[in-house]
Amino acid sequence: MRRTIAALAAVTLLGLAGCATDEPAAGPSGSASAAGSGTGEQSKFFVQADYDAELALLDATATGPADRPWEQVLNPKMVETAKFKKAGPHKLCFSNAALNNPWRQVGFKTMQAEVEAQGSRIKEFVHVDAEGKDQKQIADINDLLGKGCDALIVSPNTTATLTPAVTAACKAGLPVIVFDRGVDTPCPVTFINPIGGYGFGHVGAEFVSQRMKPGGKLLALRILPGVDVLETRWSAAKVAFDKAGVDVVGVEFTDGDPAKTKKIVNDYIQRHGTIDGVWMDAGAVAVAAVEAFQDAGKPVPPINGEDQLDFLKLWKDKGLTAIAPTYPTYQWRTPIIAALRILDGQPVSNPWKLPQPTVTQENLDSYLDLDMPPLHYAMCGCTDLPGYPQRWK
Amino acid sequence: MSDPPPVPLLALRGIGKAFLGVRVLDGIDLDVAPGEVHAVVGENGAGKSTLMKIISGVHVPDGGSIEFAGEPRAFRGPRDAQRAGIGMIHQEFTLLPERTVAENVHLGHEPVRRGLVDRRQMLHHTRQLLASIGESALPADARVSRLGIAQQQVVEIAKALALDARLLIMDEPTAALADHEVELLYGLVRRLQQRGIGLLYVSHRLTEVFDLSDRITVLKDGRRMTTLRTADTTADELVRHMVGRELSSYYPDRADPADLGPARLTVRGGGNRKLRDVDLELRGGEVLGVGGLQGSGRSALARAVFGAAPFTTGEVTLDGVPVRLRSPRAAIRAGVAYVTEDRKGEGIVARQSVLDNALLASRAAVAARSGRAARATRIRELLAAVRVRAAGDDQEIRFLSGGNQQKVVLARWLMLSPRILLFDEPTRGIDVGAKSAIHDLVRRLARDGAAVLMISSELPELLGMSDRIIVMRDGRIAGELPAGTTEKDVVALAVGSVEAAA
Amino acid sequence: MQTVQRPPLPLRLLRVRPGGLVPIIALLAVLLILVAVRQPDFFAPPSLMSFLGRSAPIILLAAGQYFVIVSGEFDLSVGALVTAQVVVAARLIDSEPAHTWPVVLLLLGFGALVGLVNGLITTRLRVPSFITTLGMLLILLGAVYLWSDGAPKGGLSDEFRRFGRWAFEDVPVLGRVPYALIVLLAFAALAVLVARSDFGRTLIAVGDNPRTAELSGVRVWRHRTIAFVLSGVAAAVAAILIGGYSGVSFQAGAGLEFGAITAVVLGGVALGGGRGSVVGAMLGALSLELLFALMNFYGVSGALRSTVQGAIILLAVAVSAPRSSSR
Amino acid sequence: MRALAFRPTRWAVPGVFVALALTLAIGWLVVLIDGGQLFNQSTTVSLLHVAAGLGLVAVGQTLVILGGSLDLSVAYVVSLSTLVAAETMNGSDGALVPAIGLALTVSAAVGLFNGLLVTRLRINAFIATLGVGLLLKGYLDNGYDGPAGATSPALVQTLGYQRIGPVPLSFLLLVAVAGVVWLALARTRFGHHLVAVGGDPEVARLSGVRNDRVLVTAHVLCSLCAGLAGIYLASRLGSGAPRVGSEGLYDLESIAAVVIGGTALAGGRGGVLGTVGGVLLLASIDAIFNQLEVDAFFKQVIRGVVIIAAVAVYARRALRKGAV
Repeated sequence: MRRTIAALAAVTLLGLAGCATDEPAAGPSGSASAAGSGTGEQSKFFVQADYDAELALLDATATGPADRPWEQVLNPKMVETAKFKKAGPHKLCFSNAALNNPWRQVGFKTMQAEVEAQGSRIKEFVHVDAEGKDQKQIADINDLLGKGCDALIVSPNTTATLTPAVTAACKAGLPVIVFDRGVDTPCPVTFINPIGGYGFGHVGAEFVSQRMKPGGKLLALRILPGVDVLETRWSAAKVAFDKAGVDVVGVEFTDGDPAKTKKIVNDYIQRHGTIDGVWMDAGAVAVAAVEAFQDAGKPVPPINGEDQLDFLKLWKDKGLTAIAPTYPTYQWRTPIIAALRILDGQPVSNPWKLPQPTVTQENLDSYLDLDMPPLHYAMCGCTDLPGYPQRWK
Repeated sequence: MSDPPPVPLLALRGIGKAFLGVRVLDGIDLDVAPGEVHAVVGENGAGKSTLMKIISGVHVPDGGSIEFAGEPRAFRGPRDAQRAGIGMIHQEFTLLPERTVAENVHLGHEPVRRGLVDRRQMLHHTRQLLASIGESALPADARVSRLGIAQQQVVEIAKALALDARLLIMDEPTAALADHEVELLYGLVRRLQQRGIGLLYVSHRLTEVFDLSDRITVLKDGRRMTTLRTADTTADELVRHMVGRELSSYYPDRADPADLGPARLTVRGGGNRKLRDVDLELRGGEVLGVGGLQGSGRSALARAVFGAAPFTTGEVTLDGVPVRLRSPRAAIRAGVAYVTEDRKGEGIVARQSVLDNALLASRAAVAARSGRAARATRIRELLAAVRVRAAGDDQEIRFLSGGNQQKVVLARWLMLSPRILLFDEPTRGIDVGAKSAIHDLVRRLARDGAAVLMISSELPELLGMSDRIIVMRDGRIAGELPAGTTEKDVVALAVGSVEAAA
Repeated sequence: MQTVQRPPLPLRLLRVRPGGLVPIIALLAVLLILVAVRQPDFFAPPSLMSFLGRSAPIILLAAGQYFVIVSGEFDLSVGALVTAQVVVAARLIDSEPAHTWPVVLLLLGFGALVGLVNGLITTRLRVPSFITTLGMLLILLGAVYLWSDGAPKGGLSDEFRRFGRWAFEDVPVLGRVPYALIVLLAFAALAVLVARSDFGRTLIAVGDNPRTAELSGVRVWRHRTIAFVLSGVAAAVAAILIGGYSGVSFQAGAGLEFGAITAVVLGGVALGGGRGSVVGAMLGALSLELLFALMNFYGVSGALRSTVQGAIILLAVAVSAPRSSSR
Repeated sequence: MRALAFRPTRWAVPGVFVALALTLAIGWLVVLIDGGQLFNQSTTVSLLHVAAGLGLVAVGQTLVILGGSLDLSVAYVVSLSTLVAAETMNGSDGALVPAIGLALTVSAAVGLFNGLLVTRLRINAFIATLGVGLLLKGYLDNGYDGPAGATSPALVQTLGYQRIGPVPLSFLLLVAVAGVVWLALARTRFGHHLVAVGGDPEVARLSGVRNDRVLVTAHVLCSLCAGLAGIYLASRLGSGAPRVGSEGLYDLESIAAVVIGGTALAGGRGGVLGTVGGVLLLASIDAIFNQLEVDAFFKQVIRGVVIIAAVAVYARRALRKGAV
């Protein structure tokens, strides 16, 4: 409640100040500097156990076809699904959090291709886009329950807030498959996602903190607050930085806006003379960050991006010191596969942990495909799917 | 001066008021007895409306005392005055077209039962009110936008009476009414009188004043000239008190018929929603006065010629050339200028500088090819010529006095050296000094060959300025009078003695 | 004209007149001082140049928005327009240098067209511009996402990006002068000329009192429509610079409409029209950008920025424009 | 003709309901052809849930717009309210009542602040509420990095998911609130005065209305409605969500719903019935396109067109009335 009172105070204070002085401008910024510089207190999303588990998974070996990572599983824990056995062809329903960024676009195209690849086994595939609105996705799920789906696939918009709806879906008796982001309930038959945020954040942070000069200044660029996938990435990176004693001079939110990113980086170069390392919780604005250094005539410090082709290309052309942990889009294939297995009554692993490859200097060339559009994700695992490559162009 | 009645309903003593340092009212005394109709007359700018607004609590006086129903009062807002029992009918309607009659009548004091507005009571009371003023035909639950002007005026009156007012102020109540509608108002006023309600009746129309009032107070330049018993006075005496003939000598000499040019503007069978078969000829060098009551079609005539509300029938020629002036822009480019009646709403651009205001029309209507430097010097000359007083031509015009604002508007048109000038109440709300200056200007323009059409409800001005006078009534030209005609002739034509008697 | 009690020039300059430049210049000065305290080398030519260069788009948008607002309207569609333009450009150019110039021209035309539509719907169909441009915002974003299936396609050629990204190297004294800055200066000069022109002056009159303007021969609807077109073109230029500066993305124009309106209001232009100067509007935009840079320098957490922005707006407006009505 | 001419305003059915009926009819047909079923239980429920959230905000927005003002801060008030409610409840039913009370109080306070900025400081409503919105946004971004608190289970079960037949409790809440506001507009002094202030402030003043007081009240009520929407969303989401308001575009969508409902943006004309119609129209478009699995982006285009078209139609009507 302190927060609320603070809010009231702030609002009224600013109100009074409205006819008085410049104070409020100073007020918030003062209190903010704590959050602004240094890594600040650990995110409340941080769960030590999960962290340890994920880091362990990084070195685990996957079971399943080596050439089909989307079917592989790390440390499988099989669950019975006989009760869901059902004669095909099936009607699969998918409640999608949003389609508002390239990652989800590539992923969804991959999923559609997978559905196509399954051919006659799927008689209908219903897709509903929640447009990034929690309340709409809740309504969507409820809506889908009335459509006689054989299985429900959910990619939640927000973990906590979608939990009630997913629980309700489980109660409805049809197999529920959650992927990408999780929910705070064990009721889904399986939760599919790659190793996850801690792994992503850790790999990037480790690399950058090792390669940057000791005692150097590091700038952390984040997309948004409050998205658990991103939160875990950051909290893992935090641990790594604190361990390595890296001086994190700033943690800024870019809203995934390249212009904003360049301005921020530019100002930080201004303010600190030099930035020796850049860590980011998603690749969307990696290119912009690199450009900021180039435009400022500074060497590009060790940096991490993601498996988006524009970054990989820049990396190769400019010979950056970089790494690209990934959050593979091939995970969008898995829910379809899982759904069909469940409807066949075959056991599936829950959680279904997918391997999470990292693009490094060594394997860079194997992922860099110059024929695909710049915002395409190398880790789509879609080369064998119908309609490749046009569908993704 | 007549002795005040025994128990005055309203007693004003030494009321004074100044706006931005300009004295508009000075030491006004006034009494109204219950059941009395007390007329207040005076030229425009004499301070009538201000006085009424003070009594109804809209303005707070700088000095003097208000006593209402025996107790001293200091109204802090319209609300107070209404609660005290003073109703006011403003010059412009104060009705919401989207709301019903009942809602309008009770706005600000809706009857409430158990926390809710009591619609039934509201309708009932409204019907009572309407009935009490003999208007039971008017539907209390009709939307005001569906009513005619006359009916709306009735609603205004009902609204003013709703808080069972004991004193009712009517500021130009007939201003918006067509002649036949005025009749209805007469009846109303008499009925109110019988109910012992005191009335303050402000009007330009002497006929009305004499028909209705018991006593008449004359204001001039913010002072009370006199108060007379209607029975004991005559129109001539009244007019003398109002204007004082001496002013007429100030008017510039008329044009010599010899040097009047050919017809510059002719209208044949012109008509539109507000005008019918208007035939008109305006010659270069002459000032054609247009008389008539408000709403008689005077302004409509000017607007029709200027293309703001164009003629839908008939033809117009300029200097013999047939023209169709469908928009102000077209008219301006054809050499027509129009000085509007509502200076604040249609004449000036309040927050812009004197210079921008003066250049508005030139910038809008004619290409700047003339060379902007040349234009700048020219406008400065003109502003000087019309003697605008301002703290520099970059001063915002809203800070200027009405007279100076009007001069700037004039300069705006002079920039275009128009062939035809239409003046609509050019000296309304302007101090005497500026008035005569503007009169001189108008005449000078005519001498330089322009054709001037001047609308005025100030008879002395109309008579003093015009070479010829046409009088409008109900959208028609009721008749034409030569220079040197009398006020009576004009009024007779304006009110249409025939109908007035009926 | 007789001039009465006219104060000497310096005094007149100091006189705080609503819509005047004094408040915004004061605000700008305060911000500059704060920067100087924290980040003296900000004023070193290179960094100053790059700052001005990157601020060019929002300044241009503010200039465009000025014309719309001073005529008594709103343009909420500029942000969406910028996004649309950048994405369209990327897809049409598709990293093909030869397409650069045709596409640039096309963008300018597209911007003008959108402005024209906004203007005509507002003036002819009498739809409040708030609604018109809000609808246009939804339409543009929806359409462009639809057209590119949700992810920007193709790419911008280096020729295209040059405008927003490259600079004239080793200019004496200044060091690097971004092309964006040149573009800005050119268009700013243009904007000032337009604002000073007969059109510009009468446009303010339209915003102040349309009736008077109409009766003085101004074609009000035409003026307002042109204002929208100007805003559209400004958005096009801004889009070219932004696309150049940071490449293609759907975030390119996010929130710029409110940024521009805020800047204009900071610059002392009255919402509802009839008051303010284009210079003020552009200075307003500059202060806003400076404010954000300042917050980076002082390490204000990204999250708190909007609070500071909100406070500044409310303060500035409460202080400088106490006359604006509640409409 | 005369009889018709004198038909009191409040009986007139807002045109939006005609549009709504048409949309539903056409939508039903198209969906049917597409092999779906528009009016099945679950779809209807979803539709009404979506309507409930937006509706509560829009009903409040109607009040300020009627008064000639505007509120762009509602989206953040919604988010704030979800957090205040959820954090106070903290998962226990015990704190239910105080939590709701507190959430509404906070919302009302914001409304009061808005109102004072608009009336006392005479700041243009657009910029004032935009500024306040930014203040709140900063506070939320800074103070929260994700959903916080937990809504009391009781509330989740009732307001969040309970329904009577196809009608969710939350929609009944909307109906109730709309009813109250309708009553307030039609049958209270405040309502009459508000419409007057929106229609013509000068006339209102001359008629003895206290304009400022009325406008401030309107702003407080508007924020209260937003707060209520927040409480509903908290019960729907099971926790407080710092970005639910802005993600939901409640600021612009509520204004859109209001104007589609026939309320004039300039104030003085319109009503809450139309707004509810507008909300249902937007929600129906949502539902229909969901059924047809039409691309969300296309839907957005349609929305834009609908908004402009609707207002254009009303503008035409107003024009014709003026001509008569």
